[in-house]
Amino acid sequence: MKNPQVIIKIILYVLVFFLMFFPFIPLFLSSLSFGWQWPNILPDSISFRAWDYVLFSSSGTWQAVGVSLLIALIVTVVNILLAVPAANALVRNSFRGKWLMEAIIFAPIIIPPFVAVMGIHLTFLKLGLTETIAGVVLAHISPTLPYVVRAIMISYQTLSIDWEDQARMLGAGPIARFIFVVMPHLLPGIVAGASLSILISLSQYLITFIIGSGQVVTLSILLFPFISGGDPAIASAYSLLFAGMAILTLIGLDVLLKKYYQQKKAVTN
Amino acid sequence: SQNTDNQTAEETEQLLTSDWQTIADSATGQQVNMYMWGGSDNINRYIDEWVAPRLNQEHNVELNRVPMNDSQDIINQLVDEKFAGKSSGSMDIIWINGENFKAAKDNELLWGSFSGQLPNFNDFIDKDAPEIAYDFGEPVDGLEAPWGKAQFVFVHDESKSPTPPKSMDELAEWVQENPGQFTYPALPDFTGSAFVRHVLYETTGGYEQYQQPAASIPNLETQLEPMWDYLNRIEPYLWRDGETYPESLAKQDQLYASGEIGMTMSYDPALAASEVLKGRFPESTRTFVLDGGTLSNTHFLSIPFNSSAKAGAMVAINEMLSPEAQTAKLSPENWGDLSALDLTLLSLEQQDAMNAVDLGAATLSLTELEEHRLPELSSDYIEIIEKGWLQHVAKE
Amino acid sequence: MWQKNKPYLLLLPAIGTLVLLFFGGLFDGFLKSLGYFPALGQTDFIVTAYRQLFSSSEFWASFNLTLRVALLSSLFAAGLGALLAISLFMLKESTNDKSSSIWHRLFQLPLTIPHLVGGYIIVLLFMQSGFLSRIATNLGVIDTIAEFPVLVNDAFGWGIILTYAWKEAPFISLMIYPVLSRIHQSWRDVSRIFGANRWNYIREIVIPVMMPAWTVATFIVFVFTFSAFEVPFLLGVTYPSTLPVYSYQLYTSGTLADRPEALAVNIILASFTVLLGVVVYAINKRWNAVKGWD
Amino acid sequence: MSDLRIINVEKQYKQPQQKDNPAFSLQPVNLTVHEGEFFSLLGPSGCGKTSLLKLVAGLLPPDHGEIWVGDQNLTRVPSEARNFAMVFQQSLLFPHMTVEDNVAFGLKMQKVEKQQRLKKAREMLEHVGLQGYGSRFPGELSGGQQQRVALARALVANPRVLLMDEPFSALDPGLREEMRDLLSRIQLEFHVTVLFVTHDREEAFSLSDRIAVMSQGEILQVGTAKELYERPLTTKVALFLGMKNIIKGNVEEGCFRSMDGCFEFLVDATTPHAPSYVIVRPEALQLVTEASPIGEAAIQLHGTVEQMKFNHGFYSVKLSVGDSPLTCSLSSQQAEGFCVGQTIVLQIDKKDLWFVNE
Amino acid sequence: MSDLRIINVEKQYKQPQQKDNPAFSLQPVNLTVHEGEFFSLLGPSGCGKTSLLKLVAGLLPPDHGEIWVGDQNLTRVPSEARNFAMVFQQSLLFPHMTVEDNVAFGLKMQKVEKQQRLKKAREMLEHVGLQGYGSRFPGELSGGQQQRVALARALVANPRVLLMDEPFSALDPGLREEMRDLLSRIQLEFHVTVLFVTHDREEAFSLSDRIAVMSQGEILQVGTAKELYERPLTTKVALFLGMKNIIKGNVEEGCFRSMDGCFEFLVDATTPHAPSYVIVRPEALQLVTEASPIGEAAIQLHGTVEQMKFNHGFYSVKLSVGDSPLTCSLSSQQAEGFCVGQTIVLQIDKKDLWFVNE
Ligand SMILES: Nc1ncnc2c1ncn2[C@@H]1O[C@H](COP(=O)(O)OP(=O)(O)OP(=O)(O)O)[C@@H](O)[C@H]1O
Ligand SMILES: Nc1ncnc2c1ncn2[C@@H]1O[C@H](COP(=O)(O)OP(=O)(O)OP(=O)(O)O)[C@@H](O)[C@H]1O
Ligand SMILES: [Mg+2]
Ligand SMILES: [Mg+2]
Repeated sequence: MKNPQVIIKIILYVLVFFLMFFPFIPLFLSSLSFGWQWPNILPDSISFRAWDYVLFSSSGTWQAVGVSLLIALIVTVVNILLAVPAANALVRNSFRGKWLMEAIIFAPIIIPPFVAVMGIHLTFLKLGLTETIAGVVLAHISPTLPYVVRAIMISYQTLSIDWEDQARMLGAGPIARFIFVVMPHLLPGIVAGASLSILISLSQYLITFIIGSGQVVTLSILLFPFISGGDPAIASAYSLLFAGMAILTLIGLDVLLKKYYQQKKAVTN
Repeated sequence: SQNTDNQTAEETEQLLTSDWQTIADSATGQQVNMYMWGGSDNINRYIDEWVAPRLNQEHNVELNRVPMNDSQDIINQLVDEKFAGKSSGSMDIIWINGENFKAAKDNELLWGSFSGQLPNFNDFIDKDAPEIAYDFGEPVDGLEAPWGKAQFVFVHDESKSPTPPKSMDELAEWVQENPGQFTYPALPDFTGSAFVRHVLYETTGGYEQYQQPAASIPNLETQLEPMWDYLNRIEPYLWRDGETYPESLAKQDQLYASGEIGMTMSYDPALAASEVLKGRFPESTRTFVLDGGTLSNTHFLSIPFNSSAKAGAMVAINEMLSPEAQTAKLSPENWGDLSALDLTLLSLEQQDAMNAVDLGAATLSLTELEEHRLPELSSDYIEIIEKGWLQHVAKE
Repeated sequence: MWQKNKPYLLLLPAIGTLVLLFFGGLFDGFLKSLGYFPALGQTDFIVTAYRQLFSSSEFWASFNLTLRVALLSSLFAAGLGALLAISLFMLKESTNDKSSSIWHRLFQLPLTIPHLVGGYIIVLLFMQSGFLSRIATNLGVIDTIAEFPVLVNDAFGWGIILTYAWKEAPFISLMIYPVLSRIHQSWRDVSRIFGANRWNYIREIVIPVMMPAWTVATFIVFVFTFSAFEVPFLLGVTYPSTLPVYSYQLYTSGTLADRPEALAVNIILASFTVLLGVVVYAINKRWNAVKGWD
Repeated sequence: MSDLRIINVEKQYKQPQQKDNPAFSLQPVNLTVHEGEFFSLLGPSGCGKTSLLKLVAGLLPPDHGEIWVGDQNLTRVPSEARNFAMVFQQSLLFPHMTVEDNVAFGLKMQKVEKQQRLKKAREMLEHVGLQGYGSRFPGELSGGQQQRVALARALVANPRVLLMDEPFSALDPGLREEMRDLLSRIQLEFHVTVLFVTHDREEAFSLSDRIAVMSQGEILQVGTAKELYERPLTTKVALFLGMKNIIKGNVEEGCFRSMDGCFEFLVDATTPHAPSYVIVRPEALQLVTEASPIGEAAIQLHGTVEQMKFNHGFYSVKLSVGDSPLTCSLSSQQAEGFCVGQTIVLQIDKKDLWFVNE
Repeated sequence: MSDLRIINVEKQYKQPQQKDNPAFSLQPVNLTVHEGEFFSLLGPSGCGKTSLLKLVAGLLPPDHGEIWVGDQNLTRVPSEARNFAMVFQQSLLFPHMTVEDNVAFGLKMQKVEKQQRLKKAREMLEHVGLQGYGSRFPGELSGGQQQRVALARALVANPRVLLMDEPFSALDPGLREEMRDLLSRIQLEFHVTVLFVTHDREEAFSLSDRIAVMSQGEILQVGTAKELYERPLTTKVALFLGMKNIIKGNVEEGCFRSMDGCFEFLVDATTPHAPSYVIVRPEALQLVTEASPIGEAAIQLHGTVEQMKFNHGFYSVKLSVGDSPLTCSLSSQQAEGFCVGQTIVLQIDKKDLWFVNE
């Protein structure tokens, strides 16, 4: 009885080490390296040059972080506003052409978004949407929306219509029902969708570049020239910063959600 | 900003004729976007921390560097803007040369003949020098102003190869003696392509014959054969048996930096020194040129047709051509890029300041470089060579 | 009236946005791939771009590479992801404590790493002069750099494959884990009662049950890798390049003349993924319908 | 008087996905539930009980028909404005609100001021025996306690009609009985009109003033428990109420003759000639002993004991009378004398026989 | 003879998360289930029925004690090798296998060749009335059909013992009865030893040869249905069996006197002096009418009718006799004469009284 559990644990420890921990070692070392000849496992000496450049010079890192997060945030808010009613319709109703609607909403998972972006680029240019945050936000919607809809649909699926019926029977109108019954239930799904949406938005290079045309500088735009053959120390430092930003944002969301529930409990107690 | 958007075509045309003071005045308060490759912290820092503050202080022009992954993207974007009829774009200064310049010029993406308006251009630059008047064989026509010069050098590790080859034949021998230690970036990489052009010059009898359009050479195909032969001859001894080539010079530099290969190359003669300074390249890194000379070219700054801050761009470019800016740029600590100025036109102090820059042990002296300079050939050859390389070398 | 149209009204914002931004773009691209550039005075439809592509060996080389890379990455990710999910599931079954959820979170870490960074990590690890090669040398496994296999920027695409296997395995496990956790706790008991040992249990119950979700997840990874740009751009070779990179190269070649071809590549890419999607959807739908599992 | 009147209410669901089973339709329903009455809808699963309840609640729009309470037509009034209350099978407490807040929710929707609604909620919790539980969360209660909270929540806003959809079927049997008692008590106390849905005969019998038996979207019979049990209108009702001895036969020439010919007795001349069924309640079958008096109108039957099951003090004895199986109840005392295979003589009073045509 | 013997089996769960309720422990259990016997474990929820069943099945390791079948000690044999079968509350069919494959699963694990195991599976499906359903998936069956498949799956491998854990409690009442009949029939047919767990008295009574009543991890009494009903060893057993009239009192000087003093009658001299309870079965209370003979050993009681509920042909009448509530059963005929508030005279034979100490 005991044995298989130990084996599973060992497998997991090994996997965690090789998948989660090990890959970051060279990234970390490289960001601090000063001269790192093969086959030395550790750099010859340590230098904070890369970090200094990334964090403290006028490299625009912080601004880029701000722009990235701003875009991700707007995209996410827009997505949620679009996705909640859509998820409701898809889960709660069966109607003519439902499959088509689903196909339309989930198509961007299958069809790469840059295909559409390349197509629409010139139109955006004519409309003056290129080089603007608004344009980039619009471009980020199609690759992210399907995931948000999906996450919220899953939440909706577990929200039986009975709950809303119950609230109706207690005299709650449509708005009260949404606020008191639907919203609290959807929240975890919304947070899950938002996390995905933020993550995907942060990672976009190509469509940000095509639509932003260099004027909308997100972290991935800053990072890309370094990674694709610029200074490796700086590329590593940026990569760590980028990964850190993504992880922190997600952890932040998670903590906020937990806080929300805790507060609910605390207030009512 | 508002006032720049409302600039009429006439007003901007005036900039090409009016006096400098007027231009400087109308530049005041403008924000200038400079689109350039963003993968080097040195260059970025030079712009952000040396040029931009000075421009802001002295001319009240705000310089905003926009990082790009590839200059080709700049041209592509301009093509789109032109096609879409976007008349007030956000690119004010672009950093280009060679093919990109030709593409821009052919597509009429550049604003006009502005360089003659710049005081520093007029004062310190030898306008008639071929490397200034021509960009890869293409007449510059004042559409762009020279910013710096580059010369092709080979980079090697003195501790591994004390006597570097001095010609292509010697290089071939070296490669065969040191299998896996040499390679060049896959074309169309700029530096890789330059390396192949050296092979062209040396295996087909000198550079002079290529100073005319490619179309005027009747049997170019056969004439290029020796070049492909040479490249195919060394291929088996290249890094990874020549099955693949590094994607880019940067990747090749990484290989060199980590000791995977023993030789790399650069179109920037001071790059090696700067990399040593950063600790990336070993201390024993040195550069060398071929006895037959190496290619050199000039890189330029230009103003796109739809720039919204043309006056500001002119002021900024003028500033970047100042002897102080060029001297600072020469220093490997900042960038290590050769000056575009003609030394003889500078004052003695300015000359001294420039000569006093320590280029580092890895960099050849300015005179050594000067003595081994070959001109570039026009870009129609480059296209032929790049296509041919794919066909004759890479795919085989 | 409102009741009848309610779902449509609720869907309108999302559908409208996607139709405008996504399908509009797609359609726009499609027209342009046919050489329809009214602004340039071209209003005829011509299939030159497609004909050129289909007759160019470069395109086919690209296509083959893309297919191979996508196939191998999704298969590796699928294997690794299933291993992860099953281990987590077995752990949860046998311990019953909260630690399994911590494990679960831990394994989602690669998901949160942007692809660009993921690709770069693989470069640093697997370059011939990378971290692994250094370790191998220090362990005495290899002596020279050249002995380390070429896994990054290689023509086969190993670098890309490794990146996606690493990045997407947690995604696969995330997709199948909920299905596994729907496996009734008591099924293990049932199977034991009827004489199944642990291995029988995994083979007869766990794997078949997770199969549908697994195929969908694998398909999503396949499509994703098939149409991804960033990682192949960073970790690929110039020739052949994957289809998205090829399209990008054509798109940014600096002349509008190459645009139709670039967009044609996109359209082919999209059609291919949609076609695959339809097939997988059909298979899976039958699967689910038959089993009444969803 | 504010009776709840369901007038000709009708509902047809749209065609479901699967082609083979046709869409469910609820036949026109007419019912009046008197004020303060406890009225149950009893029927097998899927017969449309919940649908009817939802129609009454306004959660489903009817195709035809009207819902009235007293002299007010509620057909077009949305659910939230009807001032009905409903308790579902699952307690459906809002998990993110405390018990108190759950109970006070209806009052909150009626914009009752906070202090007051919490006060009322606490009072109501006391009524259902949950004083002191107000600040817990639903997740911290047992199933029975949750259902009590749901009941309190339904009652607190003083609803005109309380609708209940199998509220206890998810509970343990013991708990179920306890909750039934509680509900009986509370219903008397608050004098609330209750429309109760169940598929459990015991439950319906033990709680209701009147019962409507439903089957396949139709109301088959309405009446008190005793009426239904002793005078079912159709065999369907009889079957659903679990009656054992339903004997098929014919009435001919003033005489009922069962199909297998084993039963035959004279009936009233008024009984129409037709194929019909006679229902013999097991407890109406009396054991014939030497001592027992033979009723005048009694019919005697001879059977063989097939099976004897002890069940709560009684033996349920299965006999075969001719080819027909028949069940009767014997007390343990009476049963002691018998064992399987033995012959037994029973008699039944003619007035305990009940004829049904279909 | 291969009886199933449970010898001193004992199990203590580890301390659960919540501190306040202590960990459950199963007291040492000794039981013998004879070959071919239908044996039920009856007890309220949480009393440890499932735990005991899992101990027998080997799904839980016992702390002490042994499990034998015939002369084979199975205590250390893993579940998968015991050749037991089990049916759970939820049918727990594998949703990704057809019905046939589900049924054949056990045979597959025994490496029976494919043709043969499918043949056997089909045969077994026929036995449970599901011929032709073999190639469906469990999702396409109703709850009752699923449970039949689960039964078939359990029986097909010819198990030594069939363990059943409340297999019908998730089903509708009607279906439940049908399944019980099926199970009875099949058990006789296959002569399989069954250990059956339920919390439903009716179910246990109607199915079992013998029953063990459990409570809080302990076995209180083992016996046939009649034994348990008529002679419960403790009030706990009596309460759990749903007995109504349990009267607390004292035996003093050959005389039982209830706490409130309303009952008083002479008892055998052998009855020990002690606080004790007397249990009066409702059906043992006889209505005293002019006609009815007064038994010699009968005790007469005078009560007031409090409530009358009609239930399946009988009236369950609640009386108050002095301060004590008492319940009796009357036939409808008898009940017709009474209404709430009236006085009623009952008698009971002394031999129908049952004394219990605790
Ligand atoms: N929204 C709907 N659309 C189509 N058919 C439905 C819908 N809701 C219920 N039905 C069908 O209507 C019939 C009656 O359903 P209803 O829920 O009223 O039954 P019920 O008597 O409450 O059963 P149960 O005792 O199982 O709750 C069923 O056959 C069901 O399948
Ligand atoms: N794995 C476990 N760890 C700790 N306690 C447990 C465990 N399983 C069950 N228990 C506790 O043991 C007691 C008996 O559980 P068991 O499942 O045997 O009851 P049961 O009689 O089958 O009840 P039910 O009729 O509800 O199924 C319960 O109090 C339960 O909380
Ligand atoms: Mg219902
Ligand atoms: Mg149990």
